[in-house]
Amino acid sequence: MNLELIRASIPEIIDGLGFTLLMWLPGSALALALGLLVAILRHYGGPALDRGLQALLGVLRGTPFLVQIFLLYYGGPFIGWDFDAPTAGLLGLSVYGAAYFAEIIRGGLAAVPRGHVEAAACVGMTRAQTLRRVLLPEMALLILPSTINMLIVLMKETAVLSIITVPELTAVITGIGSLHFAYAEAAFMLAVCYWGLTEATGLLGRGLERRLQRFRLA
Amino acid sequence: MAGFGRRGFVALAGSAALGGPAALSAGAARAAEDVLARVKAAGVLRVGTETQFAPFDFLDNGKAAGLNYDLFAELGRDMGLRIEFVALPWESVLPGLDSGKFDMVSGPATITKARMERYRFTPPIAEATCALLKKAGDTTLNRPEDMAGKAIGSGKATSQLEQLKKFSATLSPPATVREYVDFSQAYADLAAGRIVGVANSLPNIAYVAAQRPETFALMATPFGEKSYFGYIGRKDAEYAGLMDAVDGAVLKMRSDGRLTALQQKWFKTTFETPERVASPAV
Amino acid sequence: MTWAVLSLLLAGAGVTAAISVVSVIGGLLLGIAICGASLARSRALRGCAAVYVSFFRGVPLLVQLLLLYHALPRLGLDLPGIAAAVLGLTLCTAAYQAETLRGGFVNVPAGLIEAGRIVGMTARQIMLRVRAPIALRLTLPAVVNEAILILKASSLVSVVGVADLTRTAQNIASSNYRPIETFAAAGALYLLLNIVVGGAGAGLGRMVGRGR
Amino acid sequence: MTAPAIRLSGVCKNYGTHRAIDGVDLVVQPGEVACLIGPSGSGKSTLLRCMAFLEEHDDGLIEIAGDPLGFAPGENGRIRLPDREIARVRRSIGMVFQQFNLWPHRTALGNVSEALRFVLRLLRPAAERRAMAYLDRVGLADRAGHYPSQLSGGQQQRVAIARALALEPRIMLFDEPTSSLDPELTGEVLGVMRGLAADGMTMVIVTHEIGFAAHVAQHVVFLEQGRIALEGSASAVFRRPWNPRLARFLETYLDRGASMLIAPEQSDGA
Repeated sequence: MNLELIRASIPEIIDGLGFTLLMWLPGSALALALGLLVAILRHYGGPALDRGLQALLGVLRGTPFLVQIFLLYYGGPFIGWDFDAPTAGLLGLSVYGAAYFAEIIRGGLAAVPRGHVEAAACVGMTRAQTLRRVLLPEMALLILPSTINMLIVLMKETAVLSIITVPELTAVITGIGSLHFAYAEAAFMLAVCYWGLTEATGLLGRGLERRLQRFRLA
Repeated sequence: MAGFGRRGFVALAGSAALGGPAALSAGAARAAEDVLARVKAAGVLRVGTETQFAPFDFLDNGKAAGLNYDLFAELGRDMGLRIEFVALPWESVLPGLDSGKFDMVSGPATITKARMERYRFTPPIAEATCALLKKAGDTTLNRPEDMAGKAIGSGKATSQLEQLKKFSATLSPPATVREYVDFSQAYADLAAGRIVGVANSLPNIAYVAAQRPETFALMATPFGEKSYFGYIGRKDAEYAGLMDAVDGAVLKMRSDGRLTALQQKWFKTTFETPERVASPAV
Repeated sequence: MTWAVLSLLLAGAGVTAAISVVSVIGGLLLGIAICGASLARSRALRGCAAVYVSFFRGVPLLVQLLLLYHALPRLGLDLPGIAAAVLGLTLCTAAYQAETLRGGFVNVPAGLIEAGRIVGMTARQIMLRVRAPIALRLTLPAVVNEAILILKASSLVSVVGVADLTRTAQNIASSNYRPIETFAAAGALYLLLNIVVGGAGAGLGRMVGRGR
Repeated sequence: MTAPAIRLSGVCKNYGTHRAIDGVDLVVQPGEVACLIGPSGSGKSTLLRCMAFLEEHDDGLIEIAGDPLGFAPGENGRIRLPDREIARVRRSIGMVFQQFNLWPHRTALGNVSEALRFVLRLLRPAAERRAMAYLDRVGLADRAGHYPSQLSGGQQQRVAIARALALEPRIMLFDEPTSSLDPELTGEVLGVMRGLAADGMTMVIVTHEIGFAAHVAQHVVFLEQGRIALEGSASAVFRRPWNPRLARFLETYLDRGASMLIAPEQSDGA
C-alpha cells in the first residue's frame, strides 16, 4: 500500500468529495421535495392522475440509474434538453430519488393513524391545515429511518455520475488509481471514503431518531 | 455500462491486497515457476481481453472479432498453443493481469514511458498517433490548428488525452478539453453536439468514421507525437521467457507480412511500425 | 435495433435474471443467519453481525466485487467471474436483508411471543412457529423491493467480466456506436424484468397474506 | 322555542351492503346529557361519528342547533353543502375519541392551542393563555410541556377533552372515552365529564360505563342493529328494563356489580 500516494492525493480527493456532496445533498433535497409533491398528488388527485404517476414511478424505479442518466445526458440534446453535466446529474438524481421518496412518503402518509386526521377535522382544520400541521409532521417522523436509508442509497448512486463527466469522488479516485497503476490504493480509498460517508449519515440519522423518541406514537 | 475507462489504463482498484501487484503476485507458490514452461505444459495461453475496442477487439453480432483475435490466432499457431480469451471490461483487465487471472493482455495500449516502467510491451502492432473525429459535414475542422478555442473530448487518463492537452496548449486560444470515462460517451457527446471533436488513436477513429459515415467523419491529419500500440505483459522474471517468445512470434509476423495483411484487413490501411520502441516519445 | 442485437440483449437479460435470482435467494438465507446473530444473546455475535452489515452496506458494491475477483486469488482462492459476481451480490444483499428482517422480528408484538410461551412452546418453537412467520410476513414487501434493487445493482457485475445485460449492451454499443438506442433497449429489458419481479412479489404477498 | 341541540331524522349509513345505521330519529335538547348504549356492532359509534360528520350519512338529515350538517333538504332529495359550511356547523361540535388521537409531535399545550392558532387565528400568546386555562380545568396545567408519549392514558384523554373544549363548542361528543383506559384511570376522565355535565354542557356519550350513564345521563338511547330499540330517561331505561334484549344486555353489566351503581334515588324521573 503506497501511503505516500494516498497522502498526496488527499487534496484531489477532497475536491471529488466536494462534487459528490454538491450532487448528493441538493439532489436529495430536491428529490424529497419532488417525491413529496408526487405523494400528495397521488393522495389527493383523482384515480387517473394516480395511475399515470404510478406508471411513471414504475419506469423510474424499474430501470438502473445509469441507464437513466445516460439517456438524459447523451440522448437529451436530440430532443432539445441540452444540460451541462452537473445540471443533468442533479436533475437525474432528483428525479430518480423522487420516485423512491414518493413511495416512502405515500407509505408514511398511509401509516398516520386515521384518528389523528379526524381529530384535526373535529377542531375545524381545513384539508390544507390538516396536511401541513398533522399529516406531514407525523409522516416525517414515521419515515425517518427509510429516508436515511434512501439518502445512503442516493449517495452511492452519485458514483454513476462519473459517466457524464462529473468529477465526483469515484471518478477522481479511479483516475488516480489508473494514472499510477495503484489499484489497491484506489480500492482502499473508495472503501474508506464511502464507508465513512455512510457511517456518518447513519450516525446522524440514529442520533436524530433518538432525539425524536419523545414524539413517538404514545 | 459503468465504463470507468479505456485504453488509458483507467483501471479500477482490484489488486487490493497489500503491496504493489508485482510484489505479491498470484500466489507465492506459483511465483518461482517459469510461466512459459507452465503454458507449454498446459498447451494453453490465457489472455485477457475486453471486447469493447473496435477494430482491435469487439463483438460482431455476439461473436468475437477484430485484429487481436486474428493476430493471436496466428501467434497460437506459431507457438503451438491454444489461446484462451478471458473477457473483462478494460478497467478490470490490468488488475486481472496482476492477480494472475491470465498470462498476458491481448488488448493493445499506447506504449508510453510511464507504462513501460510498470509493464512490458510487445513490439508495436499499429500506430497510436492522435487523430480527430468530427461531425459529418463539419467544414470548420480541417487542420489540427482549427481546434483552437473549440470543445474537444477525449478519454480520461489516456495517452491521447495527454497529447491533446499538450497540443492544445500551443494554440491560441487553446481548445476546451473535456474528459470522458469512456470513448463511447465522448462519441455520444459529439453526436449530441456538446463537443466538436474527439481525439483518439488513428485506427480507432478511422473505424468509427467508417461505421457511422452519416454521423462522423475523420480529420485525416494526425497531431502530436508519433506513438504505437503494443500488447501488455508482466515484467517479473518468471514471465521473461513467455514475453520473449511472444515478442519473437510478433516480429516474425511483422517480417513475413502477416501483420501488414491484418492491418489492411481491419484498418483498410497499413502502418510503418518499428521493431521495438525503446524510449517512447510520449 | 435488429433481431440479432435484440436476441443478444435478451441473452444478457437471462444472465442478469439468473444471477439476481440466485443472489436474492442466497442473500435471504444468509440474511436470516446474520439477523439471527444480531438478535443473539452473545455480545460477540451481535458485534460481528453489526460490523458485517456496516461493511457490506457502506462499501460500494463495485469495490466488493473487485476485492472478491482480484484480491482473493492472492489468498489462494481463484474465483471465476460468475462465482465472484454471485458471491458479491449475495454478500451485499444479505446485509440489507438482515437489517430488514431484524426490523420485522423486532416489530413482532410482544404479546404474541408471550402467548407462545404460555401455551408451552420452547424458545425454538416460538422462533420457528411464531416470530419467523410473522416477521417474514411483515418484511415481504421490503424483500421484494430489495430483489428489484439487486436486479438493478447486478449491472455492476460486468466489472468481473460476466456477460450480463449491461455488459452485453456495452459490447454492442462499442461496436455499433449507437449507445443511446442500445441502452434504451437495455433499460426497457430491466424494466420488464422488474415488472416480472414485482408481479411475482405481489402474488407471493397475496399467498402469504391469506389468513391474516 | 329554541331548536334542539341535535336532531336526527331518518339517518342511514351503509358500509357496502351492510346497513350500519338504519333510519334513526333522535333529538337531544340543549344542556342534556345523552348516553348511547348497546352491544358491540349495534352502530352507536357510527351514529356518533355521523353527528360529527366524520362519516357521511347516506340518507336522512342531521341538524345541529337548527343548522343542517352536511346535507340540506332539496327539491329532489338532499343537497350536499359546501365544505366551508360543513366546517362552520361542525365548529359547534367537539369530539373526544376512544384512542385520544393526540398528535404525537405536539406537547399537551401544543395539542390544545394548535386549532386556536390555526383555525380561530388567535395569536400565539392568546392561544396559549386560553389553552392553559382549559388544561387547568382538566387538572393538567402542570403537564403542559409534556409530549403525549410522556403522559398516562388518563392524562392524554383529559388533554384531548381540553383540546375539544378550548374551541368552546356547544355540544361535546364522546366516543367510548374510557374504553382504552385502565380502570383506575377512568375515574379522572369521568370526573372531568361529570363536571362538564354539571356546567350544563350538551353531551352525547357512547359508553359502556353503565353506572356513569345511570348517574349522569338524562337521556339514554339503547341501540341494536342500527336501530333505536329503546330510549327514555335513565331511570325509565335502567330501572324498568322491560325490553327483554335490554334486560339481557344490562345483565352482563349487573353481573359485574354495576347494580350497586344504578341506585334508585339517582333517578330523577325526567
